[in-house]
Amino acid sequence: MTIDWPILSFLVFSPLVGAAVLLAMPSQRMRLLRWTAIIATLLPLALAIVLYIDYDPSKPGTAYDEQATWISIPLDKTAIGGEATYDLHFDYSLSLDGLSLPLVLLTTIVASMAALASISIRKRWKSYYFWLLVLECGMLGVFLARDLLMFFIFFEITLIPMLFLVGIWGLFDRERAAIRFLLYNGLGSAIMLVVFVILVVTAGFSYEQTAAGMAHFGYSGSYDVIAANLSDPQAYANQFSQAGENPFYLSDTMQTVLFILLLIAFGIKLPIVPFHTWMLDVHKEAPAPVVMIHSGILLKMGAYGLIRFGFFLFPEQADKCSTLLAILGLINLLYGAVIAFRQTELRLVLAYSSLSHMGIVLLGLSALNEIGMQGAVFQLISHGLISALLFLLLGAFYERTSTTKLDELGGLARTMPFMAGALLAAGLASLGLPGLSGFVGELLSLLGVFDSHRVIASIAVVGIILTAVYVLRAVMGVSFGTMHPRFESVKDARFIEALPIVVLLALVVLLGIYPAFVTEQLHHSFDSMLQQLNLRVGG
Amino acid sequence: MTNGGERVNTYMNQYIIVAIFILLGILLPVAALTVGRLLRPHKPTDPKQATYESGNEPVGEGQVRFNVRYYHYALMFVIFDVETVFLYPWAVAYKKLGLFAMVEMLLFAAMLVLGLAYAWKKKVLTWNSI
Amino acid sequence: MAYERTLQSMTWADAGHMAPELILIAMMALLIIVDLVLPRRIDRSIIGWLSLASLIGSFVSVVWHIQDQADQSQESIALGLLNDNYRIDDFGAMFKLLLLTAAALIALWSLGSMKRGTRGQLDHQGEYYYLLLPATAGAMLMTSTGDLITLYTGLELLSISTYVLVGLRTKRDVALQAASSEEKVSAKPAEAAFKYVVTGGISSAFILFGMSYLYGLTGSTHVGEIGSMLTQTVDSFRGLIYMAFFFMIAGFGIKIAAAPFHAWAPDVYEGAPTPVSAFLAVISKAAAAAALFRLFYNLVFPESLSNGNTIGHDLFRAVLAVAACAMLVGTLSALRQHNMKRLLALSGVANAGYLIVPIGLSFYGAHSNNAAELFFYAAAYLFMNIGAFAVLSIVAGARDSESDDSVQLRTFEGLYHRAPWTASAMIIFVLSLAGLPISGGFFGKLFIMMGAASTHAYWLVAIMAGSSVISYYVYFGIVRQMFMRSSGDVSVHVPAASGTVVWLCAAATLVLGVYPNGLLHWFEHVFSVVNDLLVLRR
Amino acid sequence: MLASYLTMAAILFCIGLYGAFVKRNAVVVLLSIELMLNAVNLNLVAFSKYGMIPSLTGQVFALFTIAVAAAEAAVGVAVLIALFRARGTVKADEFDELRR
Amino acid sequence: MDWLSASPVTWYDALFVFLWGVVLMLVVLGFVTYAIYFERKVIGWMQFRRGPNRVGPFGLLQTVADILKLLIKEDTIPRKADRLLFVLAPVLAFIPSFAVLAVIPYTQKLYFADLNVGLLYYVALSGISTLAIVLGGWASNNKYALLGGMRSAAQMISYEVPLVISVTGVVLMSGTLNLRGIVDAQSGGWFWDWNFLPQIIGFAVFVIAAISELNRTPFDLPEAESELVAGYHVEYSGFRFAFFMLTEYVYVYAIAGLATTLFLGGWHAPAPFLDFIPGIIWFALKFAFIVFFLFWLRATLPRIRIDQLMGLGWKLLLPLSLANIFLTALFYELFQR
Repeated sequence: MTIDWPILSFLVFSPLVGAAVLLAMPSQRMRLLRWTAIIATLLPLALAIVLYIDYDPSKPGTAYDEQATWISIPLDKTAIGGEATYDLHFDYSLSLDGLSLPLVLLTTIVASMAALASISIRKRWKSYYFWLLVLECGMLGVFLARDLLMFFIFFEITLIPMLFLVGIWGLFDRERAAIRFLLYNGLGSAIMLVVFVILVVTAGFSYEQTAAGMAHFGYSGSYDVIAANLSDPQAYANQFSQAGENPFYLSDTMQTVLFILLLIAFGIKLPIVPFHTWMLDVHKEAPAPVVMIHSGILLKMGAYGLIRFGFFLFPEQADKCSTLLAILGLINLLYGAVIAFRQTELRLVLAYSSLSHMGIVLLGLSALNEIGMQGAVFQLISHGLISALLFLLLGAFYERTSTTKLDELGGLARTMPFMAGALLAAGLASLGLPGLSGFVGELLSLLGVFDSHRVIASIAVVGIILTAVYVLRAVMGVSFGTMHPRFESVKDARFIEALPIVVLLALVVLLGIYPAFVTEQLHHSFDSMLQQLNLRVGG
Repeated sequence: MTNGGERVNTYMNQYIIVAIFILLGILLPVAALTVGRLLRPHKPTDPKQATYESGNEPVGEGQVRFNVRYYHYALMFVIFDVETVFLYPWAVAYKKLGLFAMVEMLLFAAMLVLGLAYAWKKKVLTWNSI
Repeated sequence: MAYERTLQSMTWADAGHMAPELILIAMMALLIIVDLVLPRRIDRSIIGWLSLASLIGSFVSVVWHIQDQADQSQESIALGLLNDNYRIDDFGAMFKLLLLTAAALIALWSLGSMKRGTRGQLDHQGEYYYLLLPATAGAMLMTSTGDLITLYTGLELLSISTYVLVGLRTKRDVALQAASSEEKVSAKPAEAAFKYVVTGGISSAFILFGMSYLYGLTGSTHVGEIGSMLTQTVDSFRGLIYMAFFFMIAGFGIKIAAAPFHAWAPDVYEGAPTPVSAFLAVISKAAAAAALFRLFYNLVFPESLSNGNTIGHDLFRAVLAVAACAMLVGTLSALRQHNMKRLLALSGVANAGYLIVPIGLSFYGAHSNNAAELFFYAAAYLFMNIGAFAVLSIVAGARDSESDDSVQLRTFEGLYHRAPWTASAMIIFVLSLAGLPISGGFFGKLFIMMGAASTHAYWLVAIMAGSSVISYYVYFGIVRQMFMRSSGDVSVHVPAASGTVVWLCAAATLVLGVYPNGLLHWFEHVFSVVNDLLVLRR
Repeated sequence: MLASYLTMAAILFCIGLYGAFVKRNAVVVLLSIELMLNAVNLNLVAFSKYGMIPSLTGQVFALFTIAVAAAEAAVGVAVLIALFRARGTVKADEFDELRR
Repeated sequence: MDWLSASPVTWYDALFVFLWGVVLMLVVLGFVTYAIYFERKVIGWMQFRRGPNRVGPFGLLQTVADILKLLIKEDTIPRKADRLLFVLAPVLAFIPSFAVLAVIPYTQKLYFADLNVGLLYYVALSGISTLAIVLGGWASNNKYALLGGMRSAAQMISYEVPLVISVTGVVLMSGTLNLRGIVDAQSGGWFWDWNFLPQIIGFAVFVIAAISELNRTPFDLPEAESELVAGYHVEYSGFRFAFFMLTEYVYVYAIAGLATTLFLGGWHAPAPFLDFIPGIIWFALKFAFIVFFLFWLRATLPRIRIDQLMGLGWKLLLPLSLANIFLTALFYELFQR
């Protein structure tokens, strides 16, 4: 089936339609606003499902590729002589491949679930849902954009809604959390922007002879052009010049610098350990549905960017740094696990667990082989679902008990059997119980790493064990043990709460028993990159 | 006046005359006052050296704060006096310049007259007290 | 090489070409008379509307000129009036459009925020409106000069008019003055004006001092001639040439309020009536930047091309250093600022840094659209800054407690609850100022960064990005006040004219952010470096 | 000859600059600025006679400078008068109301 | 005389000019001495008095005696005065008054400096005297003196503007600022070729403004005894006071010379057939007439009020003088082009 209408644009901007409708509504009608928002998130979900079903990995990319000239500025020609045409080119370019597809689906799912879970929001519903939908638009754009500028813009677009969502609807110290979020991520995206700008004016430069004998020069922000130029030894970017008369040359050192800058930029988002403090604040202060999105999707954007721009564009440099990456991943994994073990608050346990799991992603990536990469991406998806589920539950508990302290919570399985059960299941998935999605991601990642960094992989296993310990400690502590008397009367989940729980849980199980659901799609995306790598490193 | 260099020199020489006149202007008072010093008596007393105030004891500072109006006039003067810097060269060259130059100068003067009218209307030109 | 200036008088045709400026000046004269003749009781808004109309008229005549040129020939030819003292070319025309837009917006907004009977009303309403015109004309003059004398004249016409504008008192100032029981009464506008006069005077002196050396070395004040002469004399007078240009950079730095020459800006902006602050922030900066651009392009660039001489490169680097300094100092010092006007002034300092980056970037095959970068950023800055100032005046206008000077950051407290639409517009301006997409400010910065990167000034790219990030904190403070604080008690009344300006600016900022192509395409279509920027004597 | 003019002008300029920054009396500050502008005029006129390429332009420039400087001084004094009326002093370091 | 036209200038040349300068100075001093005498006589005569008639024949030595008196009179400087400025002021007042005389031409041959910007030079230098008067008023540290000084400064700057603008018409007609050139441009044989008729408005403004610049009646407010005791020189005595006085009369000389040059055709005879009489005589006659005119006014007109004075200057003379320029230019465009 071929879809000949711009489905990707529809997908990306459909949340905005909902947002626009919301704006027109009276701000006091809470139910109306809520249902509109939920429906608005279902729209992209439906589109994403259609895409997922329709996408055929055997002929990647061709069907879903939307391009239009967005910005095309003619550079001044009289200054140079007027024999050629020059322009600066940024495209409106959306494209789908095996890497983005699962993430898009994940985004739509988690966003819908978050919208459903937003019943705990008590004030200013209109703005809340508005920003939520804008956020979704930004996230979808990030995964689909195939132009550097587009990517950057969507990346930035996610900042503003998050700023408001954390800053207005968060807990007590919300403003501080919001500003830290903004500053850290702003720093990350600024670094990213620097790299992108440099890429556009070097690797983005291309030269072609047009039909009429006129030459055409231009800078392009297109991902494909840049990727092609970087991998093409004949391109300007790779032409070393003695006297520096080639302004487009990107030296090896420069490329490494760019890769490391990208690592930092996306590492802040991911987050990699020294840059993770902002993320704890957000986890601690933001309202539960926002944390679902944050932990479930926003962190994945970092990993996605790292893969797409770091690994795909600079495979050689990634290879050079792979040990460093692996060590970073290991540190993330162990540090997160150890600190999580010592936390007394469920929120923070889960926050550090996110950190720890992102370490696994990094480890998988550092393997630089197909299995490791697949593991990493699978881990992204799986953790997206699991952490969304965990924070959803956390929010539900918090709403009922007004606390997330481990020593105050306890024995909730008695009054809330359904939710406690779900929590247990999610916890088990998180610690990597076979049959649930977490297991597949961790297994594949570690298998990949074993191929390239044996020692590190061995140590990582320790981290996995630690994970099991802290997750069980937390989950058991909440569900079983002695119950505080004031929790006697709390009620179990309502339908509207149970729905997302069930959906997410089902997906976790589905991925656990049928991982090919994702890996099938991923398969083709990594091919070209690994080929490239082998070509350059091996040859 | 045979060549340019000499003309320039003659031109400069006229200023030597001016300088001599200024010198004379300085010399006369200096000489006269010096001569006067030899001739006149010098017997200062306190009452003689007191500030004159119609025979009364001087009250307060002698350098009293004067009306701000004087500044207004100074401002007006600065503006209009500088106008002449442009008027004179224009007038000298007028016969070579033609009608448009007149229009230009008319505009220039009109601006200034506008300023004058403004000051007039804002009662800057009206003198009251002191 | 010395040439005798032939006496060249102005002709009617020349007057036609100078119509945009002449309209403004003539209307100013007319309005002065109208103001003098009208009885006191009549509201001076009429003068405001008339001066708005003349700004629009001037705008139309510039557009007409561009169109006329386009009709006549494929490549528009620049005209040099009065011995090339005055250049009618597309570079100038474009910037004139920008300046006139800004001035018109400011005039319109003033009609709302300084309405008779409000606390924003000026003591001298008539003067305010008709002084906007010569100030704008001076700025326009600066953008199309081919000669140092003309440049200086334009600069001073702008400066002197703004000195007066800064010193105008509003009813609020008078009320504050009456209310304060201290011996020293409030004199903020006058104080600001005095500070501006002093710094402005110093800056003119610097610029002139630099110019005088350039004249001495080349025997001409015509920029094209100086440029070509400099390449010849450069070896023998290195020191003097450096000195001349450093003085000029410093002088223009003061005018543009780029750090380290920015110390006056917060004080002056704070004391001046808010629309005047916006005028200084936008029009003065843009005009000075355009003038500096043309100057550098004509004077320094030819020299930097010739091999072996490095003065040009050093000077470009000096401009970049000032730019970098301005960005960093502006943002860093804005961090601790709680007074909105001062905050916007410091943000203006940072933006001045961005604005002058294209001037310092070298110009070669791989990077040739410095002018477009400058123009686009100036346009984006215009809308976001005027918008932000207009919102500030609306918010401050709502507050009438007499002991408070009402431009503190906390005035914005809970603005979203009091005036959601205004707050939303402010969000757009703040995003644009911070350089976040999708806004004109973002693209402006992006293009400048691209320019810097393509000339391999990576350090500058890093500073630009870094200062943007720091500025997030600054601007977040405003957002925090507006959206995350509970409602303030004072209701906000949005005057129709001010509201219109806010929304026009917001819309323009968004349009520049979503579709920057339009403006840039147009600019590149009309403008060509050789014809419109180089002042060659024919 | 030229060098002495230039030196003189530079000295005047520096004195003016010093005065503009250091002097406490606002009138003196304005005077200092005028001094700087006059230093420029001296430069211009000297260059127009003894410069690399002597030309009349320098004198024309000086005329413009004088006129504009006069206007600037007029506005400066006017502003100072307004300030004096409000504050009752011309001491520049007592103009400290802003930034408080 | 074609002074110093040879170059380079030798010390001998300079000494020569210097000596001629001294001669001029003596002439001027003589003029001042007898102008004062003459003034008193004229006024006396107009008021049916005799004027000075005791010292010397017909009282001719009266002024000499007055000067001698001033010379040997004790010179007091008030304790609170700013000594340096106090001493400087009269000197500063006198220097420009004498220096302006350098540019006034007496005949085709008899002149001192032949500046091509002579008129501008005159205007520029004469402005300095204002400064001296303010200085004197300020340095005295006396309320009367200060107010008198400020008043006279206000008056002088107010009338300087119409004065300099009123002569622009003359400049326009002759196309030069050189005073000899201006006189030459008035040659035509008949007196109606002189500037005063074509430039009648300019001439009127010039005369009025000039009288005011001279601080003479009816514009002698700075020295209005009844209001200000004595004006800016209230604290001055002896020869310092004499120098202020001297300055005033030297300016009378200068203005009379200037008016003759600018408007009355300088050394030209009023009719061609009178050309046989030497130019110097004509010059002297015209000069004397103007001087007499000044004295005549003093005897005839009352002093006007200060508000009237300032109003007259700014509201009438200034617009009138500006209009005069453009009328002249327009006339030139219409009829002479």
